[in-house]
Amino acid sequence: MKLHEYQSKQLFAQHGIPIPRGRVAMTASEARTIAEELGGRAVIKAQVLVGGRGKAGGIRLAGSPEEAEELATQVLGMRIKELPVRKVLVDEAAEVQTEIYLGVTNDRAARVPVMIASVQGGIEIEEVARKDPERIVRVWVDPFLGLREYQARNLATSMELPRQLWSEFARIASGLFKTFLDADATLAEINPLVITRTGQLLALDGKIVLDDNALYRHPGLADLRDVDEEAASEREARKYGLSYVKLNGDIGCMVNGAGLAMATMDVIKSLGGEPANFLDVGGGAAAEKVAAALQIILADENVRSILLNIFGGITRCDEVARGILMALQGVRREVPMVIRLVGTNEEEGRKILADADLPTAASLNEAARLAIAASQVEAVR
Amino acid sequence: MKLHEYQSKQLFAQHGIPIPRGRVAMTASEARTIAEELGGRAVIKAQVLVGGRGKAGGIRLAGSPEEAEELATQVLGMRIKELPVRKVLVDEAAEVQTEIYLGVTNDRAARVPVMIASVQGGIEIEEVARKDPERIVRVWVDPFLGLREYQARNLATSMELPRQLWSEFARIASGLFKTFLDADATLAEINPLVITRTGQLLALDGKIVLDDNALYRHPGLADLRDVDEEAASEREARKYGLSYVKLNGDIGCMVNGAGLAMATMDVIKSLGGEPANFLDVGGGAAAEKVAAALQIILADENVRSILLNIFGGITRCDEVARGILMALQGVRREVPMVIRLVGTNEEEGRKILADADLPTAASLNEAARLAIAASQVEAVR
Amino acid sequence: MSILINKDTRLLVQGITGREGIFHSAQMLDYGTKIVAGVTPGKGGDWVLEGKVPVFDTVDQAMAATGANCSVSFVPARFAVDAMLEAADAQLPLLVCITEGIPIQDMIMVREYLDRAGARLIGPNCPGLLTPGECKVGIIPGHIAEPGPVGVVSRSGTLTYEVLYALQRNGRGVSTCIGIGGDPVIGTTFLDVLELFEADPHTESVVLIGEIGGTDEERAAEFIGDQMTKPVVSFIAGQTAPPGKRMGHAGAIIEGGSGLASDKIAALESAGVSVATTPEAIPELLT
Amino acid sequence: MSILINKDTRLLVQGITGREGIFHSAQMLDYGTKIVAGVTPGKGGDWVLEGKVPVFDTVDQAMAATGANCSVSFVPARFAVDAMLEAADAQLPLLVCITEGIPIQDMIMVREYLDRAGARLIGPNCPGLLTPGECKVGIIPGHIAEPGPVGVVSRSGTLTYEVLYALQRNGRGVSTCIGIGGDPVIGTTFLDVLELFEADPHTESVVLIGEIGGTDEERAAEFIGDQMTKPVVSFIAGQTAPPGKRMGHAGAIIEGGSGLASDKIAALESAGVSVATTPEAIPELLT
Repeated sequence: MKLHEYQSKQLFAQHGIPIPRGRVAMTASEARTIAEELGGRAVIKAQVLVGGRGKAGGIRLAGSPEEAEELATQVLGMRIKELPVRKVLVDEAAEVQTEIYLGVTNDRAARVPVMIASVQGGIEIEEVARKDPERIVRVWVDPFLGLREYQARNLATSMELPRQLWSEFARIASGLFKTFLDADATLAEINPLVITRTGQLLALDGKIVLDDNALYRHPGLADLRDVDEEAASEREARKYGLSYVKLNGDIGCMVNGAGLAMATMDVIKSLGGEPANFLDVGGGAAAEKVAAALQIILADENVRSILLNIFGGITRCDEVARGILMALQGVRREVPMVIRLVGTNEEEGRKILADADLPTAASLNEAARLAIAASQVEAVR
Repeated sequence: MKLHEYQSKQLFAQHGIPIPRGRVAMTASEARTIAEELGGRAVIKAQVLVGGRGKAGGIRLAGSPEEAEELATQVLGMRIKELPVRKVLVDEAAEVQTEIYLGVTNDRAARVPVMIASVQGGIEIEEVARKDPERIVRVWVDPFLGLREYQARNLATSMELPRQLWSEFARIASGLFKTFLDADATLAEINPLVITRTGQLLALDGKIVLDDNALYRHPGLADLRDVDEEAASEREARKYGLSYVKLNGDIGCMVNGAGLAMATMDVIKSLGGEPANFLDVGGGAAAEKVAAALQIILADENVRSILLNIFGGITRCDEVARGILMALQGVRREVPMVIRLVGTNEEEGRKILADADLPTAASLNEAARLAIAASQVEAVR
Repeated sequence: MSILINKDTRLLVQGITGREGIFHSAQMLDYGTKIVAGVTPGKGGDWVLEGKVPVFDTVDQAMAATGANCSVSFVPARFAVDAMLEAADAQLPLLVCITEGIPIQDMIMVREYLDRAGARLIGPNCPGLLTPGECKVGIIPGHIAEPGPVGVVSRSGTLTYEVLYALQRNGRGVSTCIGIGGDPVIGTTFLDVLELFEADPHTESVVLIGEIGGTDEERAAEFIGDQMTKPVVSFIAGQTAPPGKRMGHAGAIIEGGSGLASDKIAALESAGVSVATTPEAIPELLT
Repeated sequence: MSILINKDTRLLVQGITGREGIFHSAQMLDYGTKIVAGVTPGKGGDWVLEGKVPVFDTVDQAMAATGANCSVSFVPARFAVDAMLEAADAQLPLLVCITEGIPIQDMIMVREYLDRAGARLIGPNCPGLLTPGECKVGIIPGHIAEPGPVGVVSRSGTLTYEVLYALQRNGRGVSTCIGIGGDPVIGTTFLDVLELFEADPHTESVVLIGEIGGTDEERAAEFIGDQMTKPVVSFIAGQTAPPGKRMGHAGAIIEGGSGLASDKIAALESAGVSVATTPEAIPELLT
């Protein structure tokens, strides 16, 4: 789960990291009030959970409260990568001298958190990593010991930060690591961490991604979820514990297991079709989950055929079959469906479907071919 | 640093461990008031930092507030192992069914904390350990992971606790381990942890010993030190960072290093003398430390001679020599002194002493012999 | 004719009395797996599966009574960490954790502890192991594989079944199939399993089923190129997944340029691995 | 003719600009120890000891510039943990920590980390090492020992000097003297050092100086009885210490019946060790 910039910065501040003065506004007149409080000059920043806000014009500098109101009106009217901007952060404008990148994530190969820093902050860190890898410095952190002061000092000296900033930098790095650890984050980054003209360090922008599996022990953080930022279908999917990503094709997919779901999409594409979505009904999928998944797929107007690919392990085929029948009660039936059901209790599952006149395909390739053919027939109609 | 029973139990309570209702009283009338609050019946417990209170009559059961006052008067008038009783804890009396021992300390060999439990609580755990070792169960705890629930369950099943007590026992064990870890303790024990007639678990008595080296990061705990419980000389020694233990002999010792100090005492004893004290002036002992140490030794009326054994490593012999001269200014000089000074800067040190007409001994055995002889001469005078 | 599990495996099931635990224990028992004990705290003394399997309160007690040499856990995510630590502490050499939804930081901690304890973990969030004809530990459907010389290792769950099914239909037998799980931090990696297959005299070739995210496939490719003598065939899921979109598995996020299917396929192919375009194309690539 | 340190030791001093650090660095330099670098954060770029030793801000920088192979730390207790971790992280194989007053829980953590990093620690709260005539790392006075065949290992500080002094006056030379420190949790134990002395062709006999508390002497006795071929002579301090009274060293508390001098002496004697009644009696027990 991603946090907004303003939410991330609030967590930073709770861990002693200096952030600019500022607040979130839902309306342009609120933005004006905040700009007045800040003394006139202010930065208006769109709060959306996608990258590329700056390029899209979602970050603007206002010289006065009036201008702040005007710019906020513009930004609040924007869509960035299809997401409508519903909130802006109104921050005090900083006089920036240097932009640093500072982030923590897990190094999967080393199986410990890694803190990454670069004096080339402000732009995409991946860009720097590719073009100028020696400008990126990193320290691996023992999760039990936490980030030690010498490690922060090693980062500071490697980046050639001025000596008088070392202890404040160490404090911020330590705060960022604690933020990461305490929140069960998978990413916590300050970008840019700026050195201001007056020589202060300040976290101008930031991002936190939380580990969804750990949200249960952070009820306060779970509450920060911005449901406005999700497509209705994805919100509905989450409610049923389904993993759903809408795509642009016309063949709806329902598969159990992320790997098989991706493989099913790969097969559809390799045979010339276009998947309408990724949908993993998960392990142990009960009938009602399958029903909810079907509803979500059918709600997508682009879907012209549906491929159900269920290979039963934890998920029992008989349950899946019952779920399909349950879901089909009382919904539009115009969309043709190709069902593939193999694995635990497959006999029972197939029998249930056969009894309801729903035939099943034997192989994945065959199922994909049938689904593609059906979608083309539908498209012609 | 040892904590009193009442202080230990307050820390337990802060970590969710159930303790009896009760408070500390400095006077017998306070004890009466507390007994009244508790409903009449109460246990009066001497708060002194030595073992064997029970045997010495320092723990008494009162049936009424009047009796509580009377017994408190008696207990507050006692000395237990020479320590005057200045406080009593007045606790609600519990109906005890079973007495359990539960403690955490560091296993030096395994280099991790170990939690020890026994259903033979209430008496000396060492006794049980010697006579009935299989009645003692233990789990080693990873300091990073903390005490896990399965470990508490393993203790509970090994002790054959009733199943319905497992989760409460696990909660208490976890609280005790957290107390140990959070306080930087070297020992935290509940003895007895009782099962009451009504089937509740209750920490009736407890003891915590803190790691002196870690007190700097626990200012709140450091404040719990009961200076009344220390001999004036030991308090004075602590002020100067000296390690001093008063003993019953007549040869005062000042040595740098605990090992050498013990060896010096061993040598004195092996030659027929009796050390008056253990005193380690420590590494890096400066002149003023040495001066303070001399003052403390000279304050002991039993001391008939003094053996200074300084082997210079971190401690420089010239500093020691200056400390001796400084200390000797303005104090009684009647007690003869044998000085042995070897190691770093020994030439300068000896020269300083020689200039002040203080001769030095070459070997430890010789120094000990001279000190013993001098004490016998003094004793005859 | 297998690695890690065989007919001598004495299995302990953690969380045996739960819904999934009891269902899959019955399936394992049917397959012929020797389930010697179950553990559910508070249910010690019960007998389950028609009185065939005793239940204990703790792994220690179960070990003392039955001498299990492998454990499989169906314990819910919030208790799964404790279950793994308890099994490792009780000296079980091989742990299989089916449970999904364990936080990454917990797994970092568990993995560190197990490494020190010398216990091998398969999973978490994995389907377990299957040595066809001998032993099934976990949830891989038993009827979709026959004994034979092909080793199968996979990060995915159901995609593994798909491949097993395809092998079966093509008359290819399997030595052992291992689902290692798709989480960011797992116990046993591709590399570890490839080493075991390379050393197993009864495994003649290996099928490796990867997916987008992480760099495990790349490290496996390095090992295959440098040290493996047996042929390896592969399939990588997620070739058509849009970058940056989360596809369900915590491990299957495309992270900042690395973890792409194309990178993995290139690495594998340059190590001499035949990479199939669909799972069902795997059998025909096996020599 | 030594273990752990010799004339090829390239020493890095952590906390070199502090009062004790600079004093003892001068003494080590005088003795002939090759001090190649000092580290004090914030003092990088300075030169100390008459311009002979460069100071760096971090151990990493010092290592990159000088290739040290041993570090000694005089850093105050509150920063000593970081100093040890930093040195281990920078791949220094041998750390010596003179600092006293480090909390036990911190040392448990450090020890665990160093074991994993593969770094050997001597100390903390120890006087360090001396290979007479070659190298001195720490604070053992150099002039009280000559080169020779006797290995010395001790938990104590100044008591060690006492024994060295007695050996010198008796014309006995020392291969290497190691003060391992008396804290409850230390890096290198008696056992570790005895193994090194047993393997060192130039050490012919060993002096072991123990004290009350813990069970390190008992474990050393076991090793001596089972595996050592070289003669061992010992002295145990605290034979007359009253039980239960704390005698300054955190390690020297008599804990619940174990840790008594009498137990240690009995264990050592039954392993064939001659135990001296006073430190000055040690040389005459050496064969």
